Amino acid sequence: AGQVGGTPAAEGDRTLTVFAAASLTGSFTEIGWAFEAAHPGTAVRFNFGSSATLAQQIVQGAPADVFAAASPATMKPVTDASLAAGAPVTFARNKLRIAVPAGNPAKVDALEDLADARVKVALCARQVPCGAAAVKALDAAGLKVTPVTLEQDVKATLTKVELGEVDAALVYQTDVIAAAGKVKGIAFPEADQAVNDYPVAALAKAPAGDLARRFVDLVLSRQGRQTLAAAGFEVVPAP
Amino acid sequence: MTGPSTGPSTGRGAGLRARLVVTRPSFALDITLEVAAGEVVALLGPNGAGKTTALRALAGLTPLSAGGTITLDGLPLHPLPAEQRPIGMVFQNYLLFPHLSALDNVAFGPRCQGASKAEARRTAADLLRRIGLAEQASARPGRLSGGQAQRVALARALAVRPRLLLLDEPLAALDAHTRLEIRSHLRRHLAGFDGATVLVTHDPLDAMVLADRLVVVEHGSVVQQGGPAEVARRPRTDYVARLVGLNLFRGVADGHRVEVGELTFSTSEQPAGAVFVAFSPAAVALYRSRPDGSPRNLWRARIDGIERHGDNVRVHLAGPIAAFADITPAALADLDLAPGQEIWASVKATETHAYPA
Amino acid sequence: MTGPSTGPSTGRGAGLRARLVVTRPSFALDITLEVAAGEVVALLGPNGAGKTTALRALAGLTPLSAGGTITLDGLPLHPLPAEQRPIGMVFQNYLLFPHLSALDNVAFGPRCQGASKAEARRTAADLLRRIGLAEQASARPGRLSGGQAQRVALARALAVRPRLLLLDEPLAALDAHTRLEIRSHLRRHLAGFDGATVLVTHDPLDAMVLADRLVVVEHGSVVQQGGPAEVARRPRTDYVARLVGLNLFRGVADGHRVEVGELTFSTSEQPAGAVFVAFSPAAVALYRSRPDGSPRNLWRARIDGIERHGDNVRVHLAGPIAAFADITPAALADLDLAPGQEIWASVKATETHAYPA
Amino acid sequence: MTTSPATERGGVTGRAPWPLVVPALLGLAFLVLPLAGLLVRAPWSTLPRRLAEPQVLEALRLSLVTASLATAVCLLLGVPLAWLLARASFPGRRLVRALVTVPLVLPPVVGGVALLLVLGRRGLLGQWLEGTFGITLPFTTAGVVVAEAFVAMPFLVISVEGALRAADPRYEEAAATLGASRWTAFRRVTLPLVMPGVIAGAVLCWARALGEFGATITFAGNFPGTTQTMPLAVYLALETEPEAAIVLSLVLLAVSVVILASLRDRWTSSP
Amino acid sequence: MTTSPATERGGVTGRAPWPLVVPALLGLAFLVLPLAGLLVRAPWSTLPRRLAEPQVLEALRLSLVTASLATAVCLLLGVPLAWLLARASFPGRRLVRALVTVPLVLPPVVGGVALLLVLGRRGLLGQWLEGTFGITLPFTTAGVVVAEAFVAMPFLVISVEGALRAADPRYEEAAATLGASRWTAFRRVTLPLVMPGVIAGAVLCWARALGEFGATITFAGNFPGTTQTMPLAVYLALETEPEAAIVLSLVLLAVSVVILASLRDRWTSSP
Ligand SMILES: Nc1ncnc2c1ncn2[C@@H]1O[C@H](COP(=O)(O)OP(=O)(O)OP(=O)(O)O)[C@@H](O)[C@H]1O
Ligand SMILES: Nc1ncnc2c1ncn2[C@@H]1O[C@H](COP(=O)(O)OP(=O)(O)OP(=O)(O)O)[C@@H](O)[C@H]1O
Ligand code: MOO
Ligand SMILES: [Mg+2]
Ligand SMILES: [Mg+2]
Repeated sequence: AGQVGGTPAAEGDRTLTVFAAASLTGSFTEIGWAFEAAHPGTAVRFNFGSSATLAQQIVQGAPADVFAAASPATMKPVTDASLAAGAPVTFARNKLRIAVPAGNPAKVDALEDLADARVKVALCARQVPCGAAAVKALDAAGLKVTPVTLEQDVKATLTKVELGEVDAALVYQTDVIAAAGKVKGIAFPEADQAVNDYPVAALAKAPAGDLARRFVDLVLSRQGRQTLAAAGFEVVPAP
Repeated sequence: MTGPSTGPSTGRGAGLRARLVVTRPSFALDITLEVAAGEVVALLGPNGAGKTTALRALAGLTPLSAGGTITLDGLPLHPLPAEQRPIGMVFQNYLLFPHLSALDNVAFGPRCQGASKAEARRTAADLLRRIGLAEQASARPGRLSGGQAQRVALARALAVRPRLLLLDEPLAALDAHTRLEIRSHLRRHLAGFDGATVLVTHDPLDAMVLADRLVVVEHGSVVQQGGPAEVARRPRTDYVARLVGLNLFRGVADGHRVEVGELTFSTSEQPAGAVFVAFSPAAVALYRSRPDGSPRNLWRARIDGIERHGDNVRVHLAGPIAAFADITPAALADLDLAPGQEIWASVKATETHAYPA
Repeated sequence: MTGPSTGPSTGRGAGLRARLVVTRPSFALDITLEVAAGEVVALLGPNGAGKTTALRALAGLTPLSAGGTITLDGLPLHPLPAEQRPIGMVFQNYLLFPHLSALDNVAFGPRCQGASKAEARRTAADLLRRIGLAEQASARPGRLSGGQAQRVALARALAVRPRLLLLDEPLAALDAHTRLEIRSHLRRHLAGFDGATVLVTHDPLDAMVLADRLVVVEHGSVVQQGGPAEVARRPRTDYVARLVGLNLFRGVADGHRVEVGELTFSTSEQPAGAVFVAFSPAAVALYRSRPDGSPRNLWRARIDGIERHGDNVRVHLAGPIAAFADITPAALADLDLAPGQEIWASVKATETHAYPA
Repeated sequence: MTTSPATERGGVTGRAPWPLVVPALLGLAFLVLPLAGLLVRAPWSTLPRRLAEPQVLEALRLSLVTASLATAVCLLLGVPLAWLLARASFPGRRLVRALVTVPLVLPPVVGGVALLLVLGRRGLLGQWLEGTFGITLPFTTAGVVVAEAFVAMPFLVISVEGALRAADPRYEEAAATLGASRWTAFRRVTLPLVMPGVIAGAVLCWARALGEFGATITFAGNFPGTTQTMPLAVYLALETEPEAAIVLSLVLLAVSVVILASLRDRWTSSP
Repeated sequence: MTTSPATERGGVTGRAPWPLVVPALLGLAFLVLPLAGLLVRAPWSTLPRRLAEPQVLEALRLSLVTASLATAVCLLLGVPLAWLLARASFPGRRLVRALVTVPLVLPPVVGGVALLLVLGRRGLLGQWLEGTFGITLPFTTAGVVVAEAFVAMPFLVISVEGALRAADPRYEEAAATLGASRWTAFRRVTLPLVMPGVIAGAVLCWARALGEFGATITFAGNFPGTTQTMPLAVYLALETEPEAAIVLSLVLLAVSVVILASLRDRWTSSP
C-alpha cells in the first residue's frame, strides 16, 4: 500500500511495522487504514501471528515498531529484554463465553453443564491466554471439567464447536461475534474473574519511532476503542 | 516364404502352431511357426530380423497384432497372459533377479508353481549341480561371471518344466568346454520331455547340432526353412549362404549354363529357369594372369580385402560378382596378392551347385 | 605357466605389460600379460576363469591387489583412475546408456575427450554407418535388438581412439554375416592404429582369426599361451584341447612309446619324459570286434553318448581313457552303435602327436 | 543392480568431484547449522529435570507409536498406490498423480479441517462410522494416526513411484515367464528391487509423521496421554517457555536421529 | 531401464492384482476424500469475489515464486548431498544421513526459531552476514525461500538418495572407461538415469514448500506482498473468516494440481 505522488516530500514515504496478535487481525487492520488516512505517505505493515512467536521475533531483532500482544505474559519477554519504549499499556480486554454449536445439541446453558461427563468440551491449553483464563473461570466456579481436547489457540477451539465435534467450549466474546450464526455464545458470571488483558507498546529501537507512538495513541483513542468494541473487545477506559 | 514347407506333419495338435504377427511403426514381423512336440526348431537370422520379438510374442511379453494366433498342444495360447503359459524362457541378457542368490533364482519358478520352499530349493540345487554351479549356489548374480550367469538363467527356465521352451542365445556366453556339456545336457533334457523348443542362436554349429529344423528369418519374414543338412546344402539367401560358408548367386539356368549377371556359369546340375548357384570359397582358384586350364567359370575380379580365416586366408573379391575365395597362406605368398589388385578367379563346374530359386 | 613364453619382444616399452593380481575371498587372479603395440591378444578360458576380472583390472574398474602393476607404452597405468586411462572397453552385457540414443551413446566418449557436440556426433554417425547401423542412430538401446546393441557398444568403445582396447565377447551376439563384417572392420581398425588389444572370446574361430596370440587362463592363472597355430596344434589342458577339438592325454614317453595310464600309445614323434598326446576325434576309428589291421593304438571302450556334430556324429567314449570319436552317419548306421555298448577304438600312430608336457 | 562393482572401485572421497562435494557440504551445513543454533540456546541445566517429567515421556512414546503406525498404514496403502501410478495406465492418471500431492500442499490445519469434514462426528463418513460401528476418530489416538498418515502418505507414494519408474520392468517380465502372477512378481521381484526407494519413502513418511502438528491438533485434538504428541507439547511450550520447547524438540530429534541412524543401514544394505 | 517392453505388455488394468488394486484405491480415497469434504463446504458463491482480491493473487504469486526458488535451491544443494550419501563412503555417514531428516522431525515453528537463532539479525551467522554483506534474511522474501528450502530439502535429498541406491552403478563404470570424470558421469549418466527419482523428490519438495507455514511465519514473518504466502493468508483467514480459509486453500490446491498434472508427465517420460 505504498503511496505514490500527491504527498508532500516532508512526510516522505514511510512504513510503520506493527506486530500484533492474530486475534487482532480484523480490528487492527481497520485501525491501520485509519492511521494511513491520517498520515498520508505512510504505510502500515502488519505482522499478525501468535503472540509468543511475535515476541520471539522481536527479541531476535525483528524490525518492529509496535507490538500488541494477547496477554501480559507474552509481552513479558519483550519488556524483559528492555525492548519496549516505556511500560506497555492495556488497551483491550477479552471475556470468555461458552460457545455451543448452532442448535445447541447438548442443551448447555450454564458453566455447570460443562462438568457433565456426557458433554464433550474443548478448552484452550493452559499455556495460551484463553486456556489460562478458562482455568481461572472454572476454578472460580469450583468446577472440575474434563475436556476432550486442550487446543493450541482459541480459533482451533472455536473450529471444533463450529464443526460440531464438541458440544461446548470456552472461547472469547470476540470469537463468538466473528463466528456469528455458526455458534451461539452464552455469557456466564465467572467470566468476570478471568478477563484477559491485551497490552500494546511502542518499541525502543523502532525504526519509525515517532510513528510508533502515534499508532499506539490511535489504538487508545476513541476511534480505536470504537473499532475494538465493535469486534467484541471490552474497552479499557481511557487512561 | 520361398522355401518349400518342410515342417513335420504334427499329429492331432501336439506341439506348437503359431502365426506371429507383430506390427511396429518401423518393423513388421509375420512368421508362421510349427514345432512338433519333442522337436527343436532353431530360429536363425541376421541381427534385428525379429527373432527376439518372435520369442517374446510366444511368451506373451509382446502382444500379437491382428491375425496372430498361437496354439500349444491343441489349446490356444495367445489369450493367456505370460504367467499362465507353460513356458520357460532364457533371455538374451539373462535378467537374473539381482537380489536373489543363484539358488533362489532357479527356485523362483517352482515356487510360483506351488512347490514348497524346501522342495523348490531341492529342485534348484539339483539343477545347479547338473550344470556344474553347485559352488555358486549362494552367490548373487552380480558375483557370477557372464557364463555362470547364463547357465543359471538356463537352469531357471528349465526348472519350471515347461511345455514350450524359448531360448534366446542360450549358449552364447559359454566356453567351449561348458558349451559342449550344457549342449548335451540340454539335448538330453529335450529328449526327456515331449514339449516343443524354439531356440535362437547365431552359431551355425549350435543350430546344426541342437535343432531338428532351422527356420531362417530376415526382415520379419521366414526366408528359408528345412533340416540342417538341406539348409546347409541349398542356401536361399546371402545371409544363409554366409552362415554355412558358401558363395551364393541368383541366376537364370538353361541346361548346364546359368547366367549370373554378365557371367555365365557351367554347373554339374541341369535345372531350368530361376536358380541359385552356390559354391564354397575353397573351390575358388585365383590366378595372376588368365589361365588356360579346364575351369570354365572364369571371371576378372578386384581384390577388396584379405583376412585370415582359420588356417587359410579369405580373399574378398569385387567385380562382376562379389565372392570370397579361401586360399592357403602359401598360395597367398606365391601370388603376392594385395588389396586393389586385379586378378582372375575361377571355380570348377563340378564344385558348383545349382538348384531352383 | 607351463607354456614357453612366446610373447613378442616388445620394443622400448611400447604396448602393454601387466601383472594383474586380484584377490577375492573365493577367487584369486594372478596373470602376467604382455601385448605389443599393434598386437591383438585373445584371452581364452572357461567360465569363471577370471577373464572379465582381468579386463576390469586393466580398465581400472577393479583395484589391483598388492603386487599388481600395469604399464602402457612405458608409462605406469595402475595409478590412474579409469577415466584417465586411454582405453576403450566393450562390456560383456553392453551397458549402453539407456537414456541416450545409439548416436549419443557413441558420441559420449569423444564428448568427454573435449570434442564439440557437432564433431562428436559426426564421428559417431560415421562409426554407426560403418557398422551398418545408420538407420538405428536415433533409437534408444531399449529398441535395439541384442546384436544391434552390441555393435553400438563396439562403436562406442572405438570412438575414443583408445591406446588399449578391451573387448569382452565383442562378437558373441552377432549373426554370421554381421560377425564377418564387424570382424574385418575390427581387424582393419586394429591394423590402422598401433595400440594394444585384449580380447575375450569363447569362439575359437574368432580367437584364431582376430588374435596374434592366445593367452589361456584357468582358475585365475595362465595355463598356456602362444600363436593360434601353436596352441591349436599343441594344447596343454583339457579346456584348450576341447576348444581346438582334439583329444588330449598326459603320459610318459620312452622312444616311440607313450604310457597313458594303462594304455601304451605309439606316436610318430620321439619325445622323452612327461608328454602330452593329442589326436583329432576324426582320427579315431571304431570297431565292433577286435580289428587285426595296422593301428597299434587300440583299446576297449564303452559308448557314453552319441550326438550330432556338424555333418558327422560325435561318439563319447569311456574306458581306460575318455575320448571323442567323430564318425560319419553312414558308419554309425553300419556299426549300429548305441550308448552303453562296448566297442574297440583305435587311432593310427601317424595321427597322434606327442610333445613335452 | 549389483552394487559390488561400485564397492570394488572403493571409496569416492579420494577424487570426489568438487562440483558435487562443495554444494553437498553447503547443503549439509544448511540443514544442520540451525540445529547447532538450538543446541547453543538449549538450557542444558534443566534438561535432566525435563526428561524426568512423565508427560514428556508419555508424549514421546505416543509420538513414536503413532508415527510408526501411520507409516505402517502408509506402506500398506501407499505402496500399492505408487505401483498403480507407475505401472498401470488408465484415463486421468496424470490428474490422480497430481491429486496425491494434495495433503502436501494443503496447510496442515486446513487438512485437519478437511479430515473433520469427512471423518468427524458430523462428517460425510464419520457419521456413518459412528452410527454403524460406533467408531469415533477425533480426540482418539487412532485419530492421531489418521491425521499423521494423511499428511505423510504422499511422501511415501511419490518416492516409491519414482523408484518404480526408474526400475527395469524387464525383471517383471522374466518373473511372468516363470509363472509369477503380477502380484507375486510385485512381491518377490519388484518390491525387493525398489527397496531402497521404499525405505527412503518410509523414512520420509515416518519423520514427517513424527513432526506432524497442524493436522493432528485440528483433527485429533490435544490431550495428554491420548493425543498429545511431542510436536503439540513443543508448540504449547513455545507459548510460555521457549527454552522448554527447545529442549523438547531436541529430545524428539535425538530420539529420531538415533532410530534412523541405527535402522537405515541395516535395511538399505540388504538388496 | 527401457520402459518399452512394459508398454508393450499393455495396460495393467485388465488383470491388475486385487491385493494391489484394493489398497491402492483405498489409499487414493483416503487422500482425496477430505478434499471432497472441503469442496462440499466451500462457499462457491463468494469464490469469484475472493479471486479478484489483489492480496490473494499476490499471496499466490509469492507462494509459487518462493516455492519454485526454494526447490531450485534444494536441487542445487540437495542432489549433490544425496549423491554423497549414496556413493561416497566416509566415517559417520549413517549419522549424517540421519541428520538430514532433522528439519522433517523438527516442528516447523521450532525450525523457524532455529533459523532465527542462526540467520537472524542476532544469529550466529546472521550477524556476520549483515555486518559483512549487509544481507538480512528474516522478514524478507529471501527469508521465505530460506525457510521453505530448510523444511523441504530433506524430501529431495532422501528420495534422490533412494533412487541413486537403486540405480545400477555399472553405467558409471562404463562412462569412466569412456573418459568421463566422476562429475561428467554424474551429470550425463547417473542424473538422467535417476531422473524419475529426482523429479519425485522435486515434486515433494515443491509441494512441501508450497504448503510450508510454521517455519516461514516464524522466520520470515507474515507481511503481505513480501512474506505472506498462501498458507499464511489461510492462517489469517482462519482467524476472521473460516470459509475464506477454505477458498484460499482450494485455490492453492487447484493451482498446484494443475501445475503438477501438466508438468510431470512431460518430465517423467523423458528418460
Ligand atoms: N564382484 C564379484 N565379487 C565376487 N566374486 C566375483 C565378482 N565378480 C566375479 N566374481 C567371481 O570371480 C570369478 C571370475 O569371474 P570373471 O567374471 O572374471 O570370469 P570370466 O572369466 O569373465 O567368465 P565368463 O566367461 O563366464 O564371463 C568367478 O568365479 C566369479 O564368480
Ligand atoms: N521395444 C521395441 N520397440 C521398437 N522397436 C524395437 C523394439 N525392440 C526391438 N525393436 C526393433 O525390432 C527389430 C527386431 O528386433 P529383435 O530384437 O526381434 O531382433 P533379433 O532378431 O532378436 O536380433 P538380434 O539377433 O540382434 O538379437 C529391430 O529392428 C529392433 O530395432
Ligand atoms: O496470541 Mo493468540 O491471539 O492467543 O494466537
Ligand atoms: Mg535378439
Ligand atoms: Mg566374463
